Amino acid sequence: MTLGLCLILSAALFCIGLYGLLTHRHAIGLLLSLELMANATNINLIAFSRFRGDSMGQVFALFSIALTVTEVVVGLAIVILLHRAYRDARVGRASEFRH
Amino acid sequence: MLASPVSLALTALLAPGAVALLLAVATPLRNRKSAIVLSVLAALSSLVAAILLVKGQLTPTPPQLLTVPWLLQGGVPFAEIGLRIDGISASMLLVVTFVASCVQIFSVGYMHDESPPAQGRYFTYHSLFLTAMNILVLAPNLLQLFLGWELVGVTSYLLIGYYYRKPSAAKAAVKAFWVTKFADMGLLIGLLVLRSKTGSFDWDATITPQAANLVTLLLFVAVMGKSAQFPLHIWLPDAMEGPTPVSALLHAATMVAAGVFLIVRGWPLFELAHSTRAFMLGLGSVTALLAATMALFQNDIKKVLAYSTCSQLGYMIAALGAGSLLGGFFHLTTHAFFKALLFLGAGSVIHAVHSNDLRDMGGLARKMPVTTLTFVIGALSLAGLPGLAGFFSKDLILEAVGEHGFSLWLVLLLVSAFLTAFYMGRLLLRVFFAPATEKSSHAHESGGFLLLPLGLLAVPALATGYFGGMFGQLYGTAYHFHLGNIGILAAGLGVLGLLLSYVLYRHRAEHPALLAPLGRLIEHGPMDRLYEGGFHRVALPFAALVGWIDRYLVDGVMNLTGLAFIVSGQKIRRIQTGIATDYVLATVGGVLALLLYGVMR
Amino acid sequence: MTEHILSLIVAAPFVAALILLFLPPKQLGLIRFTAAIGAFVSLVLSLYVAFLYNSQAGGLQLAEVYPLVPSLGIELRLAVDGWGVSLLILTGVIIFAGVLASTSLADRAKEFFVLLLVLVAGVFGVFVSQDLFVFFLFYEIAVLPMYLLIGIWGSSHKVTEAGPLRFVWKWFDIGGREYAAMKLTLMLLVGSAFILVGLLALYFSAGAGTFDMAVLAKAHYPRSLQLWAFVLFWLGFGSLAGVFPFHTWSPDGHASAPTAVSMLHAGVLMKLGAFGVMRIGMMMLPDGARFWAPVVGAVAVVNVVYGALSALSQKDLKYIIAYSSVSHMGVVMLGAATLTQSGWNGAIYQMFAHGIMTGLFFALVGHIYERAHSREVAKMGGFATVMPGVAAFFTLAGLSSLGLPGTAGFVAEFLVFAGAWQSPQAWWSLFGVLGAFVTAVYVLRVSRAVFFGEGPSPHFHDLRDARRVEWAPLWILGGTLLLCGIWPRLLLDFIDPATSSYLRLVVAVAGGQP
Amino acid sequence: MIEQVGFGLVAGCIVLAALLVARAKNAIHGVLWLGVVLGATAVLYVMLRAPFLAGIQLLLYVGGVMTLMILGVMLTRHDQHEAALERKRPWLAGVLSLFLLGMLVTAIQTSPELHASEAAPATVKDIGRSLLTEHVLAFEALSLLLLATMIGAIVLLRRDRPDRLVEESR
Repeated sequence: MTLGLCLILSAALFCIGLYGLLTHRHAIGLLLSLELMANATNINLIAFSRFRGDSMGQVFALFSIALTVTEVVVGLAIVILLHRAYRDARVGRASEFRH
Repeated sequence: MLASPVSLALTALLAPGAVALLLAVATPLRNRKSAIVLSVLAALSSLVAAILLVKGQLTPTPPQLLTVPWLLQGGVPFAEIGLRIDGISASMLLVVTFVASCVQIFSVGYMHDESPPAQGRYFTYHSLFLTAMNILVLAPNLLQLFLGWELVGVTSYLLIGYYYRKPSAAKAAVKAFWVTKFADMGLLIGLLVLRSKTGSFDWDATITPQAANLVTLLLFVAVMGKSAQFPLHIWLPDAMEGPTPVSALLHAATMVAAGVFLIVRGWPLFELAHSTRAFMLGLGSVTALLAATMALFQNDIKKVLAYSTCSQLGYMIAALGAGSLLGGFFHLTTHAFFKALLFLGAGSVIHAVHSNDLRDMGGLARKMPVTTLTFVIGALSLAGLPGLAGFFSKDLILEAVGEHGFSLWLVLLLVSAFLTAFYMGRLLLRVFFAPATEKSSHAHESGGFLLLPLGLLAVPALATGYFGGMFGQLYGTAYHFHLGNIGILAAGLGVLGLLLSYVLYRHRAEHPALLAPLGRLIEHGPMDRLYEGGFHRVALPFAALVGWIDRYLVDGVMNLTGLAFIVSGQKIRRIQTGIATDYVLATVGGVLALLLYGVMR
Repeated sequence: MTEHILSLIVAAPFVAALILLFLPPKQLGLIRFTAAIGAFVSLVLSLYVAFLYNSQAGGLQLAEVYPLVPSLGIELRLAVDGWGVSLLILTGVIIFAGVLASTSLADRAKEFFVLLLVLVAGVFGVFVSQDLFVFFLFYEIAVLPMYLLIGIWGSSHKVTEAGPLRFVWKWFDIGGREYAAMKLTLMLLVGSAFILVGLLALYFSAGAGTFDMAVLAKAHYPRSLQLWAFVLFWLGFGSLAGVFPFHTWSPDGHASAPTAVSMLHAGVLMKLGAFGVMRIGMMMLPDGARFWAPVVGAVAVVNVVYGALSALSQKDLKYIIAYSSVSHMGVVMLGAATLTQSGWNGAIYQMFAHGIMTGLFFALVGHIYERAHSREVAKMGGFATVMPGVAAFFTLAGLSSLGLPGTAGFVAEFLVFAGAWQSPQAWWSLFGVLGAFVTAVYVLRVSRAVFFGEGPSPHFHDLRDARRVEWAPLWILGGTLLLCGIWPRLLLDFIDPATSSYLRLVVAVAGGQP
Repeated sequence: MIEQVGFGLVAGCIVLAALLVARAKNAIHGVLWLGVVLGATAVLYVMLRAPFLAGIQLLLYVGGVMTLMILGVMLTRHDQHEAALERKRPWLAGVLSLFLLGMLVTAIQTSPELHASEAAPATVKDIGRSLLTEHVLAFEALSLLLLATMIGAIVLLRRDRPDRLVEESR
């Protein structure tokens, strides 16, 4: 187990998340993909913390997790609001905001 | 003790100037009789100053100069203004102030029926005119002369348009300004050329003959406009729409003569410019003849005199063209007196008859003896009857033109001399000696304000001829009168003209059958139609075309540019789908492109 | 006080605007009075600057420096030169006259005067800024309020559809005041964008880390940069100066704008453009100026003649005056392009003369429009009977516009033509003189059509001459016009030394004509 | 050796589950597979000597976020069809993602390798100290953020907001 492998794993996870982000239409799907990407960054942080012997990475990861949680909360709230407004949580519908 | 020349000249300049300013600013003063009093007083004080100046100049003195830098260029004076007092300016100042004083006094009576504000306006313009004319006369260089030149042009515009409610007067005022302003472009460019060739605006700077020809030709274009030379004479007859005293002062005696004065002043330049002078001689002679012919066919008393003015100015120009400085200026002086006299006489007649038309007049000799007497003096002086002022000055011109042998120009001038006597004879007969008409039967002699100037002007109209020596002295050239063949011929032609007119027009107003076709040809004013046609058919449509191009092409292209942005904006707006994933896609694409760019580097 | 006089002069209108903000909008009299006081203080301060300025010594005087953004070298660097002095006086006179001329304005007067005063503060700022960045900042402050001033208080009129580009019409409300305001603002902002690019190019190319104009003017820029950057400044500032073909905002803008705004815009703002071309474009980039001068001059000649001819063809009184501004600004640019002492003196003098003259014109036209409710020349006639004073001042303005000696217009045009004659392209002055003649044609034609003839038709029952305070702007502007025409050294004594020192920057490097 | 095999297993688990999340057709399935990813990541944390983070990961993510997600899905689901996660332009997204992955892997491969440090792993005590000394400002800011999030979520989802009432009564 090397830093390189961890980083590649993280990169793979990030790219999968990105793929999901680009393909999904449903807000829930988007949130899921975002979680994947956030997780990828956390893996990076922890890996660096391990290989540099620096606890800072863990502290950062901690913050990051907390932030992700808030993001999920607000994101879900918006999803529910959207659903209430349009009876549908597909983000394409919300594009009528632009008019 | 005599005041210094400079302070006298300043008095002549500033007295009317101050009055003009005061009247322009202080409406209450302008709207009362005070305007008249102030204006006439200013004119009289100018006159007194001018007389004293001339008196001082009779003993030979070097020219006095007083200049102040007016424009700067890099810390050094670029142009100066000030005063130049010498024989020429002093004598011209005398002529101007004398005629102006007479005219203003005459106007007191003539404009009596106008409302007080209108009179105030009238006299304000007069003071302004006198200031401008004095600026012109006392100019130390051509630039200041140009300043005065333009200013008298404006006062002419204002005074012709004095009866601004009359559309014809308004039109005439504008026309006069346009024509003279058109010609003034020559003067302005001439000044620039002069400045670039000599480094100053002085007329006595050293200059090559070639450059002198160019400069003087350009200056002469302006002279043609201001002094109503063919083919730019068309504004002068129309200018008769102004009040008659105005015609007497501006459009007969002084302002139109400013062109001649310009040449007199710029003589050091003109003397070198042989080509220009040849042109002047020819044009002056042609104008003299053409205008005299036109004068014959006018039925408006003022228009007869207007064309006569054109014709006489032609004489002066021809004299200067022939190289006779004194001839030109002497005729300017005598002409100023007798033509002002004639116009004021005409004014007196018009005041009495309430008409300008010769056909409404007649039999006024009995009813208006003083007017008649003075008018006859003026007319005979103009006709060149031996012994009167006009004879001497005209003789001087003809002698000068004939000096180099018998030429076409001399013939033209002699024919004009004949015609002058002829049409003046007709005028005299129709106005004073023909049977009275309905309108003229109620006429009666004018009052003192009108008659006094007539009397004052009649004296020099009679006697200026005998002061040729004095003018010669003021000019520094010798003057000896001697009656040569040409003089006798001219006098004979004048008498012949008078006699012929007596024969032809004693009993009838119409022109004889022989002259009628010529009259019809001239009456319609082909020149006028040419200019108006040119303005309405060429200039205005061209301007309209330019305006159209600006509105619909240039501005159209601007609007089209705007439209292009609007349309492309509406197209590009589609990119903003409002779908979050699309933005993510764009972001990722952008980040990747940047990364790629970084890797490639 | 004297050491802060320049900050004061910029601050005075701002302060007046601030005070106005807190006044109750219903109290029209109080609002007008406050605005007039603000404008009057500006005028007095600008005259005081002229009094303090030592024209013998020349150069930049009364300097003040306050750091703004030290990291970028941006400073509030105020100082005034001879040009600045004359243009400050112009601005002071115009704003005072402009405020007095809009005393009849009642609709949202408070906001109107606030915007007007803010605009003027910007103008003052431009004329005293010696820091390029602050210069640009003030320039924008001066330009932007115009959008609101025209869009809200302006007037609309009909422009008929015609021409090959007719189809464009349906997209715009052409002739509407919103259209005019939008057009003006957009065209000027595009110009500003050009200026900004040029300005940054100077800043980075000089590499001095400062926007100080004196330092930037001394820096040496590569020739290639000079060539393109000059074009940016010329077109950028030129769009405000009405350089052909970017003048088309001017007729619509000036025709739609309310009186005071027209006065200020044509009278002062257009000068900012020409001032920018000379002060920034030509002085900072002498190589560019010398390279492009023939083009600048040729375009200016087009402006002069084309503007005058367009004015001749107009039927709307305000359009005629607006086009005359285009023509006269051409004279300014022509003077600038000559790169001669006389030409530059004339250009600055023409800025002043045209500013005063066109201010007078717009004040008069505003009065006529207000009383006649029409701007169509063809309908008018005989107005001199009922408004002799207005007629007299109109004649005066007209005479100045056609360059009559004794009015400021003559001095300016004469200097410019003389400068053009000294420049390599002497033929410019021929067209300049021709333009002055065409001006005479249209000015007198209009004046005859409007004022002369039988009394006005009964259709115009509301006509009357100026009254009480309405006289003030006319007398102030007319008097200035005459005063500076009769004794031009009142201003030339300021302008000439500044021109000498600036021209040395441009031409000395060339080793060319003096 | 065993470490390598363990890492391989965990990594494979993570990637596989992540792919299933990204390709999930049903929201509930997606959430559940995300749970697998997060759980596996927790295992990875343990292997990276960050047991505290692993615990947090499990508590917060698997315990909190997952629950929230499932609740959210259920709240917004009305029928099977709508819960289906539609997809679009999979090819473009795939290419872009692979491209990014390629670039990242290249970058990682070309970077100098860092060997595992032998320093003692951070304890909870270390982390706590660090949080309350060095990063106390960020920590407090974070707590504020959490508070704001809480309030925000409540406000957003409240049904009886005054303006909403007016709107609905119309």
